[in-house]
Amino acid sequence: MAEWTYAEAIRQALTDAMAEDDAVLLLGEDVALGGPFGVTRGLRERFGAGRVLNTPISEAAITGFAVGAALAGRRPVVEIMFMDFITLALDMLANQAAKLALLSGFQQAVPLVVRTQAGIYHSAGAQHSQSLEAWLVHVPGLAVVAPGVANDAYRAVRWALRQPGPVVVMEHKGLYGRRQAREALEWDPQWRPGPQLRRPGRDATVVTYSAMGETALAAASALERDGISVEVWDLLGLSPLNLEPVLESVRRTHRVLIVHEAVVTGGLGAELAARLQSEVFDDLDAPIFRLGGRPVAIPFSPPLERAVIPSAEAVAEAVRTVLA
Amino acid sequence: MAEWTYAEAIRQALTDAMAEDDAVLLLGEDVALGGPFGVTRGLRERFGAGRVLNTPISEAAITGFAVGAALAGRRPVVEIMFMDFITLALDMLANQAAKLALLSGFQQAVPLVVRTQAGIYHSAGAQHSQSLEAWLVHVPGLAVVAPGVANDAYRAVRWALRQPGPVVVMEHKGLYGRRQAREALEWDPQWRPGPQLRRPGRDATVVTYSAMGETALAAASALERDGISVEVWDLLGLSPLNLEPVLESVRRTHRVLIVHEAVVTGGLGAELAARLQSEVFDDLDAPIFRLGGRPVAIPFSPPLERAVIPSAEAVAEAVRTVLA
Amino acid sequence: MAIRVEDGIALYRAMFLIRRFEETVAEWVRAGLVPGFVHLAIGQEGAAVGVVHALDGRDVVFSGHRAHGHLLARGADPARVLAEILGRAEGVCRGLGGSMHLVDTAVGFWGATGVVGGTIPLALGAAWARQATGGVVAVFFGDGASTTGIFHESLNLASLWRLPVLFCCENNGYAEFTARAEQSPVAYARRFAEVYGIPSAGVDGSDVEAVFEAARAAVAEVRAGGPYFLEVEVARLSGHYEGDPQGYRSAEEQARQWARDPVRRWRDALAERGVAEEALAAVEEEVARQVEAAREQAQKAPWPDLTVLNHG
Amino acid sequence: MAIRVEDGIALYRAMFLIRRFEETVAEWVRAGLVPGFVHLAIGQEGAAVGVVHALDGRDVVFSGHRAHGHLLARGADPARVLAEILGRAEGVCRGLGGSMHLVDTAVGFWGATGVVGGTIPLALGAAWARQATGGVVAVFFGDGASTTGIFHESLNLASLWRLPVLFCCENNGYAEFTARAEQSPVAYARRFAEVYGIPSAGVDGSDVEAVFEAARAAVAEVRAGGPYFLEVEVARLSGHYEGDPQGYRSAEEQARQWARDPVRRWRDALAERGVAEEALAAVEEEVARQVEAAREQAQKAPWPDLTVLNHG
Ligand SMILES: Cc1ncc(C[n+]2csc(CCOP(=O)(O)OP(=O)(O)O)c2C)c(N)n1
Ligand SMILES: Cc1ncc(C[n+]2csc(CCOP(=O)(O)OP(=O)(O)O)c2C)c(N)n1
Ligand SMILES: [Mg+2]
Ligand SMILES: [Mg+2]
Repeated sequence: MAEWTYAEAIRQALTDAMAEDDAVLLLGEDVALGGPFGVTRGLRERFGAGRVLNTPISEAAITGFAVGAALAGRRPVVEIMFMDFITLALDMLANQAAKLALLSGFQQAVPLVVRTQAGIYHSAGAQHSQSLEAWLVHVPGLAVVAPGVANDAYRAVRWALRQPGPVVVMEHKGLYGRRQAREALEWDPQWRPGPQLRRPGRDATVVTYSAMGETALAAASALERDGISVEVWDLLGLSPLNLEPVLESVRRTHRVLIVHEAVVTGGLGAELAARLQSEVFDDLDAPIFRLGGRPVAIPFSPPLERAVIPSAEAVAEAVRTVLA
Repeated sequence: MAEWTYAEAIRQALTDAMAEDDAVLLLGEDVALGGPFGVTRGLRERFGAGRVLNTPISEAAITGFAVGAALAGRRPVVEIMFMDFITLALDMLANQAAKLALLSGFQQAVPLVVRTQAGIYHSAGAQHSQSLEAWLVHVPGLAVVAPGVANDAYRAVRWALRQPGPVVVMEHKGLYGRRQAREALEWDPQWRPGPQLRRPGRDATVVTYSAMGETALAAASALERDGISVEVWDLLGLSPLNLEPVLESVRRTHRVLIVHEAVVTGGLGAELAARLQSEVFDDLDAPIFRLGGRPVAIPFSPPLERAVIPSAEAVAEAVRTVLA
Repeated sequence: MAIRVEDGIALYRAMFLIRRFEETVAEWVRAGLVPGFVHLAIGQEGAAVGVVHALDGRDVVFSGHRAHGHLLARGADPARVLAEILGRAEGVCRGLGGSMHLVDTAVGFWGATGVVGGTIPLALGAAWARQATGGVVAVFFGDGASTTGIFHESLNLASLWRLPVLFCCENNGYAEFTARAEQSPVAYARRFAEVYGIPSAGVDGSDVEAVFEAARAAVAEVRAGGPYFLEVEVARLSGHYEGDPQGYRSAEEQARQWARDPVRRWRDALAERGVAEEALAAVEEEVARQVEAAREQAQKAPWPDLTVLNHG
Repeated sequence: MAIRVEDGIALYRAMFLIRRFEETVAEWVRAGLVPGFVHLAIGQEGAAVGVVHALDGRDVVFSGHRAHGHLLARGADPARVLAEILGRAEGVCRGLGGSMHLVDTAVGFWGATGVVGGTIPLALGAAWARQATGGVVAVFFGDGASTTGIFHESLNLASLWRLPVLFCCENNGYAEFTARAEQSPVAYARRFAEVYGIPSAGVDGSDVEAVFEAARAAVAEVRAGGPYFLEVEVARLSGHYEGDPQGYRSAEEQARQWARDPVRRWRDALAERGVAEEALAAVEEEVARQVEAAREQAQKAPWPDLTVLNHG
């Protein structure tokens, strides 16, 4: 079976959506040239400058522009080059895009997709490495997906482009080059970005998403050698959050570890822990454990950078703690 | 004993700090005229236009200006008129103010105070009513305080103006007119914005902050008539979060309700629940319950506005659920 | 007379409607009936009516926090706008938006906002998407908006992509309680448009005919391709918000401003041009009746039910 | 000769140092030794040196993502800057900042940033706070920054409050891979300053002497009170980031740009003005030795220990 990378999957999803639906357009800084990671490469050539718009460095205005185009029935995909710069677009996202449907008494809809990439990778530094999904999940009216593998990335983008309201697709710069066997491309309208079982297990449930999925799997493999069987769930959809399959898992394992790259305090793991303890209180044999980024600005130096987010070893150790 | 309002307490704290320390300055839209709630009234007359700066509608630039002045050793207090507009200043707050100390290898410090007001009050509408503290708490390097009563507001502002790094003081527009017996004004350098016991109780611990403190107390009074004794804690300091006294309370009551005005999903209540279950897992007799804002843009119409945040009745009902 | 008498009377009717409407809102604010923050267009009717009457059914309008006049000029039902301002279920936004968040897509009014400058880029995207329709997108904002970053980012984009946007700055010399000179050394926001090569004009908002003519010329330029910046110099005859004690400006200044009342000025002009007093009085009476009916309807309108929130 | 020979040689030394430094970084990037995104100043040395040499010890400098040259021109130790770029404990920021976040307060360099436009308002606040010192705050940014909202908000504030800020736009005609014309209809960022009444000038960045003279005049104006906008037109001789394949511009264009190499041009000018070849070669040799020593020191420097994170 053919393989594709995470970046190729996203490019293919954009290509397929643009080919099917004239309303879809892309805009962002350097998207015509593929952007810093080449994700949109070739789309300007294929779909023309009228549908792939290179923009100035104006994150707020281009996001607002996309909101206006969405109000007019288009399906804009605006790229915020680094998730750290979502700060600059947040007024448009949180105060305009997410609210207009309700504020208009549902006269309006904002079918907008924001693509952005997060995460630590090769010392991009404190202003180019953050994972800020917790901010977005706290905004009613915004949906958020964070694919961890290529096939999910394809489906997540296609799904985002069918939603009635704004969706943020949070990619991970460290995943763009990751390969996966390519699944059949048929778009299934029933598909929802719910939790994906990455590895079944018996002793504990690890809940994670985005690039930490790989870290969790590496930890699970290492633990297996010691006879510890860990079940790994990749959330994929962060908002809305469907936890049903995860709850079932916890009802079997009775122990939970949550892992993400974002800073622990106020991170999505807090929401997950709060919900899980509320839903499966009686099934828990140990406190839910959260593992995430240290509460510091992300340092540049490679050994420090590696140290501020969870390693496979740290995940394994946390699993042992949860099992103790 | 004399009374003062929450707004007066903040004004007094600013006055005292400005009188003591020439480095303190205020800036913001219409601060020279007191702002929309009159909080800074009279300060321009007293301290002059050189220390009370009226600014244009440029939330990002004035916050960045304040960061630069702080780097130069001043202690700016920048007012973001409504917390909803913190969206516009978030790049300066999260990517600059909060990070510069670490990024400079601790050559620099940013002793900046941001005052802003949040919350629902008399139908200010979806873009003038939000409580967005969860975003700020997720930013390492930012401190956040959210006083619920006048005396705490005084101390919180004084405390903020002594910190080495940036602090956001989150006020509540519905509290400005609230009166409280005025405590002695001596500034105690040992003081920290930790959890305040508002009402002792036996059967359950309610953890809250800002204007929801009043709602929780109202609920506690109502429950008392049914023989239910509720302990109410007002957090005051949201970041860093010192939960010690709350943990002790939970070890006695075994039951917890968290109440805030912000949207539940991804709200500070998630962090609180996650920490509490982790710290006092064995002491809990029931799942921790979170009560907060509905996941919608805040509607304008008064009956709807009232319905999207917790009422005293809803708090009382939630306590009953936690006790069931 | 530059415009026909019927058109002149239509302009008067539209302005008088806004004035009466806003006076109703002011009266209700004083009576404690209106929730939230309310920013009235009293004194700025010439801008709203002059510009909006230069648009047609293909066109779309956005506005900011001082939007009642723009929406009424566009032809919305005053009863439903009043109902919205009261937060009632019959409001144009079912009571969910309120005074600062008015929308009525049926009359091509795509939204107002409480965040200064917040709708400016939306107008750009809408204009881009609707280029094939020949429609213009007009966006109203105040002089204060010209100190926001989003305003400048938007001017650049509109010029760069030659978008059919009509920027309408209602320059009333104040942002809240602070005069323009304390906010910017640039007295006229249209100076910024000039840098981008966006054609622009300034016009006296107390002369609705001049505004209308200027707006017609502007709209023609936009339809021919590319943005235009029209700055209407108006007098804010009410406070920043209704209830503002206006301690920051003298009674004399406020009185002087009333000489720039566009409604009174246009009435006088029409009379001078031979329109009979009875004709004007008839218009006024008709509008008064319309507003009276709207008041009753709005006040009787039910509160929205909580279930409306689940729609989305 | 407009400037003295010693000064001319000092300018050359400073430019040559930046060039050699950046060539080292480029070499290391190719060898995979440098973490993160690296934006080189090759071709832009005339701007950095010409402007910074017009400042003195009272003054403060801020910069953006392409900051190595500014910091070196300010007199930072090349070994510690290289160490920072490698993420080592001896780096100016102890390895915490990296190429895009350089700070060295000892030489009056208060910060660079990876967010385009991000330091511009910081410069304003610093300038306000330091007014009594007679110091100027200079802030460097690219032409791309002129499309950000924060740039415009900052110009307004600087003009309104007459802040002693020297805005230094290094206009290299590109933001990343996209030419200026595709980003803004306004070719020169100084046009925006003009609207605010901020005095401004444009100068050819390939002529360091011209930059130095323009900057001296600019600094004098700022010290006399109020902001100044200096736009230095430079050629970016490297890619946007080191490793950029530059498929978006032709080999011919790249070759043509080298005619604007400020280092070579100033060397030729000095030779023409009678500076002996040996004197120039001596400077070059000395700088080469300095950079060689810095390389060794930086590469030997230890990695930072995790405990450094707990300092705050
Ligand atoms: C981003 C933002 N900052 C501050 C405010 C508070 N505010 C509401 S109206 C206003 C003044 C606006 O002035 P202008 O744009 O001239 O409009 P006008 O009220 O004069 O019609 C301000 C500062 C806001 N609504 N949005
Ligand atoms: C706010 C923001 N948006 C996007 C980027 C990505 N980016 C980095 S450099 C750059 C181009 C900057 O161009 P310019 O200001 O002209 O500086 P130059 O690189 O030409 O020196 C962009 C878009 C960024 N760093 N910050
Ligand atoms: Mg105004
Ligand atoms: Mg450039």
